[in-house]
Amino acid sequence: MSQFNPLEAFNLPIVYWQIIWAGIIVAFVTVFALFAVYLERKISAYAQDRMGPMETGGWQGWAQTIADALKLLLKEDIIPELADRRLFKLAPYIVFAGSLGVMAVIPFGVNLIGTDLNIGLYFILALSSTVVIGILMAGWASNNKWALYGAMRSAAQMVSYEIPIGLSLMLPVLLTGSLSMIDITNAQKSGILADGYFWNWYIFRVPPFTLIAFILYFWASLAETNRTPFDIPEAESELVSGYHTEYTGIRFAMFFLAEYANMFIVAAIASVVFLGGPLAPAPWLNWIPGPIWMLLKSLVLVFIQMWLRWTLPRVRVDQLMHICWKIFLPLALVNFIVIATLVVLWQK
Amino acid sequence: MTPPKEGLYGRNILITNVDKLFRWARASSIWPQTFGLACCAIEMMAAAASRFDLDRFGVFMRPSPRQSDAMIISGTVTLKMASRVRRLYEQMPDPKWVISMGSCANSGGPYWEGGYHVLKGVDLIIPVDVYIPGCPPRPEALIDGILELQRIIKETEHNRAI
Amino acid sequence: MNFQDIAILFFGLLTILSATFVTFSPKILYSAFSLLFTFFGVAALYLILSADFLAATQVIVYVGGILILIIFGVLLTARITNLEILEQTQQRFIALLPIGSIGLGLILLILFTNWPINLLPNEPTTATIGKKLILTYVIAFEASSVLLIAALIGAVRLGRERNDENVQ
Amino acid sequence: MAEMRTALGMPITHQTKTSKNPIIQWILDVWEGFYTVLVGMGVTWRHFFRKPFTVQYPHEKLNIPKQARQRVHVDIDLCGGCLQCDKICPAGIIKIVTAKPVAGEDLGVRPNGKRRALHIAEFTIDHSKCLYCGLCETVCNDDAIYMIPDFQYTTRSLEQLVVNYSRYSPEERDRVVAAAAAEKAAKQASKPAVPQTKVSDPQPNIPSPSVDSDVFNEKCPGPDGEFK
Repeated sequence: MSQFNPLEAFNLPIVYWQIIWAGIIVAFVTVFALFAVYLERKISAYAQDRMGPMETGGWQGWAQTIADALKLLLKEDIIPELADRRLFKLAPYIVFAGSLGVMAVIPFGVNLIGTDLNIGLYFILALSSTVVIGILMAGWASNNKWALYGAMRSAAQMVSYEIPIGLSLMLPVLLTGSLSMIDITNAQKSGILADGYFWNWYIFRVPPFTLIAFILYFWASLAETNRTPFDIPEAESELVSGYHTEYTGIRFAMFFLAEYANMFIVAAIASVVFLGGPLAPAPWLNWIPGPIWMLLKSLVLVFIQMWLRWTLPRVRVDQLMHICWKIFLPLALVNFIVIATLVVLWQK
Repeated sequence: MTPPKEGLYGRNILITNVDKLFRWARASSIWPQTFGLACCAIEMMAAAASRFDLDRFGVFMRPSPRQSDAMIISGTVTLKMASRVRRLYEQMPDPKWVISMGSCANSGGPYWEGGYHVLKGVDLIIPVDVYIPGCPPRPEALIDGILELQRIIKETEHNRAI
Repeated sequence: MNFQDIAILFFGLLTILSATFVTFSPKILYSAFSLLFTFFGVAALYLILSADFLAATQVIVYVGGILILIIFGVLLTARITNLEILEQTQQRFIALLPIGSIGLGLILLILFTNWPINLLPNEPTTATIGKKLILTYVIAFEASSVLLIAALIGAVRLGRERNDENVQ
Repeated sequence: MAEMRTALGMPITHQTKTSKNPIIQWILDVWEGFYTVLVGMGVTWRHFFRKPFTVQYPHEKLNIPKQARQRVHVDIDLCGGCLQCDKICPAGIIKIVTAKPVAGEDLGVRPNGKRRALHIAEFTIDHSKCLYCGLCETVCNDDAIYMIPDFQYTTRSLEQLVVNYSRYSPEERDRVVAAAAAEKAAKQASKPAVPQTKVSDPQPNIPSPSVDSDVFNEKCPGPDGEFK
């Protein structure tokens, strides 16, 4: 288990550590986005019996997304004449800031976290709701009907899906008795049978219910990140490309970055809350440090997101709302009530 | 007479190397618009699909002209469509390129003489970089055209509007 | 002047300035969007005053819920682009009376309250709030949930598809 | 779903269960939705490990079928200058200029054994307008014009697509054409005037025997409704 505490190791005041961590996170998100776009293109290619990027940079086209990013930075920056200039410029930053802010409370190791807020999970739910404002701003400011439709759909979808997400995330909170991400991680070390094994993770803790909660969270998080099968805000065949139709070059790159950062964030939350985050699946695997487990688990979930994207068709708006309000919400509520009852009985 | 802006600093190691990197980036990620006009568009789709896979060259279709670098004029440009083609071209951010695919886009094709409704070559309204002959061209011919466009981007000293 | 004071000044200024912008902005959409900064400023002030749960609730309820509803309302309103809000007041002297009295009351409150100088240690408040809500203030808590249920039922009743037979 | 499969003669792999109790029906529906997503993911999973279908074009090439019509090619040595291809071309993109040899000039024998009767002073094809119908190939008497499976001739300018297949340079062409015209003029001058009027008199009443060429050379109305 990685018991390395960087604060004690370098004897730094906490503010410096947080500034350094912020820099690390920005760099990580950028590199991750480049990698994830490449991964997505390869996965989409192999799902369709294609090859994906092959030529750029030599072996398997590894430099493809680097070239893409560089090119996007060099493109002309267009602001449409009838757009609302101020809001148009502000929107990508708000979307990106909302995504980045959440990264502050995600633990990469048992001690490797930006800041261990005692309301960690609640903070995540709160901050991720600000992304909607940025999207609405982008959609309105573009002065384009596709962008506005995309923004409205996106907002409606994200606001609806926050409820099943919140309810399913409350299950581990009930079992732990704390909202702090570190506490939730540590509570998954021990529990049933032997300590330190993977069956202590919350996904396996109360067999059917936590598993259902995990699946609900995962599906709802697809809607939260606007990915297929819930990508109706960016539906290429109906709305040109949704709320970022009018964005070019670097501003578009920021939306792209935020989208892939969001993918990582929902995967990271799921892996911390349900899959033990930085914990190894068995005690004899403890020599592999926590951040690697954390990244591995998140990447597997990101892979499943992409796998789903290239499997399923897009749902309609009414189907989307039907799934949220008539299937996910009742399931999540029943789950929540059952677990709450169990916790109360357990404590007595 | 003022010297051209790009000639101000002459050729030096820093500028040329950075310029080379930029040209490599631009040539390696050409994102065309999802924009098809007629039968050539079917071949364009075939080129993007599994058998020929344009994604191997970093070419993948963007739905919005704001996010695309190239425009593949795939098919007959009627006089009615010409204004839209021009408009879509103007909506793309610089630097931008145009690939004219097939006889109709090149010069009006079979309608070059008697067609009362067809634009006699798309280069009458927008600057074309690469002409791909064929009616319609094979997907390989389109890939060939894209490779030619990559060569153009890499050869040009300074691309439009850096 | 330590880090905390700077933060309080910064977020206080942010809150007040953006709130002023909300009031005086000629465009209704700019007002709606600058509410975002007001809410965030208030949340940050809560956070500095070690009310972390309240801060997160402020963001989740006001930004994630109410602000989005306001923006939705604004966006769905027809002919919003060229709407001009009437800025000059009509009946100044009548308006001055309640505003003046409230302002005076607030100023008096600020001046004559004995403010504790020592800030409380940064303690988690979530558990305390939860216990108080469930034990001490359970009636108020339940009453508010009943109110919300009533509002939900009303909304469903209003939004339901109307049959012509049922209307009469 | 099941009815469609039976109608198509496909085996029914999955039968939707139904129940009269709405709550059980709801649970069944949720389960079916979840289960079918898993089935779909299984299909995608199998595709991940399938060998890619892609032909990596610049490095490896597909065999192009023999009858593929990709590019018009002219074997100018075989061409006899009969103008059939020019007359039948629907797009009218073949331009052939022929000239009779002057007296005493021998043009030799073509590779197919026939005598060469004409100078092919110019044989220009505008590939940018070609519609690859293959009619020229069909009508050619000497198999001189045919389609080849070559498609890699992307260019940067339209002028490069206008190809002159003739072996004559522009100067030679002008010389040959001028010589032929001069000889024709000389012949006409030397001939008596009587046979000419004989031929020209009945002409307006007799329809032209070469109907084909007229049909193909007919002009369409231009944009302003006039015949060009």
